[in-house]
Amino acid sequence: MDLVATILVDGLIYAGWLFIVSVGLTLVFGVLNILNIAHGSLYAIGAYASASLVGLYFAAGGDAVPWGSYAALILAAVLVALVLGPLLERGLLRFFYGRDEVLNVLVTYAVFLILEDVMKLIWGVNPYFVYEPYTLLGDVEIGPLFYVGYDFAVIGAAIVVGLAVWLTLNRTKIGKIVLAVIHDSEMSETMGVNVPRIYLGAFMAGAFLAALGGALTAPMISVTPGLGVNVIIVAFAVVIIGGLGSVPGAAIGAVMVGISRAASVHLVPEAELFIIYFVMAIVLLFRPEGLFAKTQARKI
Amino acid sequence: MKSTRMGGALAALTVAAGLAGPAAAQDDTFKIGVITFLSGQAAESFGVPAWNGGKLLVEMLNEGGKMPAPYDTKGFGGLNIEVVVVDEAGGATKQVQEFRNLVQREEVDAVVGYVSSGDCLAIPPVADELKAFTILYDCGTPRVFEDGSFEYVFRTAAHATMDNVSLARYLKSRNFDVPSFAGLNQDYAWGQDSWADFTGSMAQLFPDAEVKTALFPKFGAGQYGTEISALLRERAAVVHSSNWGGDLQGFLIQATARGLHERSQLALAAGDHVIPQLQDKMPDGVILGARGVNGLAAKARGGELQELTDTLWDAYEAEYGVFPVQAPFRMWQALLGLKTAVEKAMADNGGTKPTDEQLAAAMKGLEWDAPSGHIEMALADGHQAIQPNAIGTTKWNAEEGRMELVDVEYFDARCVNPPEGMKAQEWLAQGFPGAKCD
Amino acid sequence: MMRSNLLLSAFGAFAVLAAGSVILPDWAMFLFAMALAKGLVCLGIVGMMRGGLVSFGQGLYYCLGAYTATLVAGSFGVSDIFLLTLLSAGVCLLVGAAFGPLLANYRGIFFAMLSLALSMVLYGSLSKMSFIGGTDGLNIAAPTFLGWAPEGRPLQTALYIYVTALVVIAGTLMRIFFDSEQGLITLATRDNELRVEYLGASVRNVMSYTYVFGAVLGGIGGTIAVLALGHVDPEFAFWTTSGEFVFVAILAGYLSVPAVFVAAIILEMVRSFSNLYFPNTWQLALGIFLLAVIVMLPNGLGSLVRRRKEDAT
Amino acid sequence: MSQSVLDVRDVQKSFGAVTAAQDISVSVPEGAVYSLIGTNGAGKTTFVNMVTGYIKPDSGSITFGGRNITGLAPRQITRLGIHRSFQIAQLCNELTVEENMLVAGAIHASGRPSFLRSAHDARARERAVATLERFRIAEHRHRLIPELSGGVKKLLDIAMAMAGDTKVMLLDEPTSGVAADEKFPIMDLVIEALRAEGVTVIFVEHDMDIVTRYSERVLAFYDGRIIADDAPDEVLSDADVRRYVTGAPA
Repeated sequence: MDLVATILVDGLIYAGWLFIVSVGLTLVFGVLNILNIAHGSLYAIGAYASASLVGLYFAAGGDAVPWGSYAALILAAVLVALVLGPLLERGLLRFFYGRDEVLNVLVTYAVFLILEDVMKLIWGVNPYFVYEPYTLLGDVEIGPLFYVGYDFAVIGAAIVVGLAVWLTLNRTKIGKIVLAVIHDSEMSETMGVNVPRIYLGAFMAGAFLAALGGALTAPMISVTPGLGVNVIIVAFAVVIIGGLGSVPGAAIGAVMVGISRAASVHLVPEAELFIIYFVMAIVLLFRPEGLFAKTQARKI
Repeated sequence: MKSTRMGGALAALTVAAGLAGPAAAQDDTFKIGVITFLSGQAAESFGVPAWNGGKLLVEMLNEGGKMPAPYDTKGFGGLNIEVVVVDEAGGATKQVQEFRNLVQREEVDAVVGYVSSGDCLAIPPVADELKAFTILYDCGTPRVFEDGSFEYVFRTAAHATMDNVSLARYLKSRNFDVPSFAGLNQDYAWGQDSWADFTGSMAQLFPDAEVKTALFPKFGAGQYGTEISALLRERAAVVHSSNWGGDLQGFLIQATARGLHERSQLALAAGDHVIPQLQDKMPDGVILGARGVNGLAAKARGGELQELTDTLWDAYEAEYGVFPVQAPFRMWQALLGLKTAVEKAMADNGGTKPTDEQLAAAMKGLEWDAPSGHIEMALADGHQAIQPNAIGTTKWNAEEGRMELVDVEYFDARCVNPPEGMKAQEWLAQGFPGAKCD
Repeated sequence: MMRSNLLLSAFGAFAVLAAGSVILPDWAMFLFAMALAKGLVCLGIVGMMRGGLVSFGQGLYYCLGAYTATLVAGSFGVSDIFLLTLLSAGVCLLVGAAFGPLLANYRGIFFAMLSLALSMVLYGSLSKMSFIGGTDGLNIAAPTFLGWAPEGRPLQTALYIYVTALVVIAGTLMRIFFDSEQGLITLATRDNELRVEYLGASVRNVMSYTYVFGAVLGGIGGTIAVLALGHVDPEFAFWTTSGEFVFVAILAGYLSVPAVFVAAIILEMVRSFSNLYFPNTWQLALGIFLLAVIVMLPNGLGSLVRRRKEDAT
Repeated sequence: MSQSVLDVRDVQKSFGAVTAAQDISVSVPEGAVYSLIGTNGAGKTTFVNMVTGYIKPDSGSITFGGRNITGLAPRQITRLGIHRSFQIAQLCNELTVEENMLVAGAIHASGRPSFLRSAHDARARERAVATLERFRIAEHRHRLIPELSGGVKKLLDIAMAMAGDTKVMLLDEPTSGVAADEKFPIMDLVIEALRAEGVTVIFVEHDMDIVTRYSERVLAFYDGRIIADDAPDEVLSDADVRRYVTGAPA
């Protein structure tokens, strides 16, 4: 019983993190039809930016109000989105809309390579640490185990992010417009929707979510070069399982991968590396386009 | 015609390739190709500090007289040292290509490099094929000289078996009670081999200890929450990890926040290099090694190597604002070994720049002093070094604001390395025959 | 195009490439050999591109071919390069024939991602198999050529000539395929699957064929690469390896066969020199090069020399 | 009356709540020219799609030359000799007119398409050009598809469908997207070419002048059902047809 509870708690903590890092990827794919490999770089840049910003915050006397460091984390993600979002989308990606999806993957791969070195030029290779926010929330005791309160804050953040994205898409006017663009951008354009602006907005939202993932992760790791490579693979898997472009899909995918991985670590640790591919293979076997894929109409 | 035009393009490329490439080194310079991680995860922990140390040493040698004897002569036997640096990131395929480029295009006189054991396995056959003198300075896998023998390839650092044997011996000699142990290692050859070595050593020294869970999170995973839960539940007396770099730092931050270090004794095979970054976030009482008498353990050792150690230590600290950890020590021992070999070869050949053959002959079975101790090319017919090792326990010195290693145990090279002619795994399985521990 | 012209071009290409064995310095001959071996893999992708699919997982066959050769050489002492090439090609043919019909149901990004997932599964499996070296991989001894066992420069020359011959043969065969009835149907599939189905051809078969060709070429490329390098590791199946193949294919475009190999050589050169001259920012340099190519040559290098309409004349 | 070549019996098809075909039974004699009329959504295209295998009926049977073809894939049905054209011409836009024709030729060349035989060899091209000439579009053969007029695209679409051994041809709105003054010339050309080979023709059409001029028999669709099945004059004067289909005053 206690083992089941542990697996669930561990699985959900991991799922929360997975969801935050993958929801932006699926959103960008849904709207722009671009599978963004540079999502991993944006994650890493978010981590670096938050490490720098939180560092600055404490250097400027933030010790008095340590809670402010959380604001600094989020602010870092906002900054990344504000700077890199327009730069990448307006400056580069918009020239590739309507081109082959796979070609666009290569374009973002090039961006990924470039950003890897740019990060090194800005932040060097030495690690950055920002543990303060990680320990602020104290411990939580569940059965025989201690958890860090921050872990649950990540689950909370994932739920907030998920709800915010879902409500924006389904309950606001702008969201309906975005859904229309996802459905048929040409049609929307003829109906007077400013499609380029929607694209820019969606990409910035995606960049923000990627950076937020990095920013929220930064306190529990050391921020070092090469951070983004591993994230991109798991985020891809989650998004493919859930169905490219589907927000609820990303949530279900994250929970499936999170719980299966936790079960594997506790029960069959040898299989950990495979579990994510295993879940992906099973899902694709029965639902080739992912669990919640948008259906693609055939022409006739 | 498309074929002729593409053919023209091919021909142009061919000619361009023929013309490209700088000229060979002059007779009064000794050109080395250095390969180490400048990007990716290993850059921060190994590649960059190693080359920071290497660059410093090369500058000091080229100036001459900066180092204590016997390293006070200029350059390598009077030859000016010139360096070409290549990034090791990108995999073994790329490294084989770059190696050929260094040797055949850049015409370097020696290659010093390789942190990744995959690269260390891929390079030696090529080095022998090209008859290019090559020093492997860092990588750990014993397979290099156990699976093959090479004429022109030398490894100037002990292989990784030593790290885990030393850990087990430390636990034994300091009378730890180890009814059970568990492990968390990165899921690739390094982590898998380290865990095998550690369990092998423990089976000899603590035959009654129960082996609990062995976790292998993905390399670069970053998130260890689930693994830490599993380790907390297991309540093993000792938790072993050979993680390095960001993976080790992330694991330690998350593990200490959840009190794993209070439930289990942490034993880190290669953990010293994260001390400068973690500082007081590294908990007290962690047992760790530095893959040799490197870093803090070398500084604390004293003895006749103190001057050599201090010279490089102080220069490094002054230049980079941080004390040197294991990686620069291994680079130093490689370069000082190379210097010794070059000068020995020059003494034999009448003072001209040695050929690859002469260098290989000089390097074989060589012994020299480095800040990390006395290095002997004692294994694999004089191609594989053994060196002493040290394990210590962390203790934060709050007054001076720095981490110290206490209860350091120094192990003789022959105590923790297998004897000549015996494979590491056999040596472990047979209970360390021929080990000389004083 | 007339067959005799094609034959003439093939001989010409072989002559130009083979001349490299005399002109090229050692390092460049090796670089060319590797580039040509990888070019074979990319040629397979170009074949699929003609049908409208891009595999992001050709590392699967590159790796499978390399491991097949290494394991056969290691366990049975086979060192003959012809035999090893045949065996790896055969293994990849079987595996490709098994996966081909399955993957042929997918299009666009789904095909790309599924093929990627397959190759990552191989990567993961090999990383776990410590009895065949795990992530560290395995070494393979130098090949022999029908009993002849050269060393040093002759070995490199022999390997280079061998890969050159394979490139010319594979290139010629692929050109014949591209121009054939099946090849034209493939090209039509890229354009309009519905039309092709309603003319009575099976789109799935068309895709399966090109996939299997790609698998075989991937296996041959992997075999030559491992024999040239002397070492294989699971990295052969990693997504970045596959991504590089896709890049070469896109750089080349699907119009011209020789362009594939020119593109492969260019990429190797750019990488090698940027690695040396910008050791700290070579990824940046490579990324900028990639972007520049995609922006300036949207239809690939091949479009410089072979316009669409030329196919018809 | 000659023997029927295509028999559709009691075919039903619904998409969720929408009934697209209800009790459809049709029998088409060999060599006949039938037309299908009805408003948009009446079930004409569904009928064409079911006969050509794009949609599988929920129940009922479709037989062709005595062989049950219900539920076969489009390419299998095509291989048996039932071809079709499309409302929007389905062509390969990156290829020239001649190459499009060569694609059709390659698929229907002797047996399996070859991996070796050039698709562009002299005989194949001769054959392609001959078909193009039959439809009077040979002059456009080196042009790319996007450069062509609507009429030429339609003709090419039909010409490609005629590359095989065609026994039944279903034309889905052959004159839609064609300039008004081109409609009759195109229909003349098409019907003449198809009749010359004894092909059975079924075409979907909105223009009643074309329906009366070219078809022998008319099937009027309404709400998934056939409400009239008779000679053109009879059907067009039928009260239901006037009310639901043509909208002409009663």
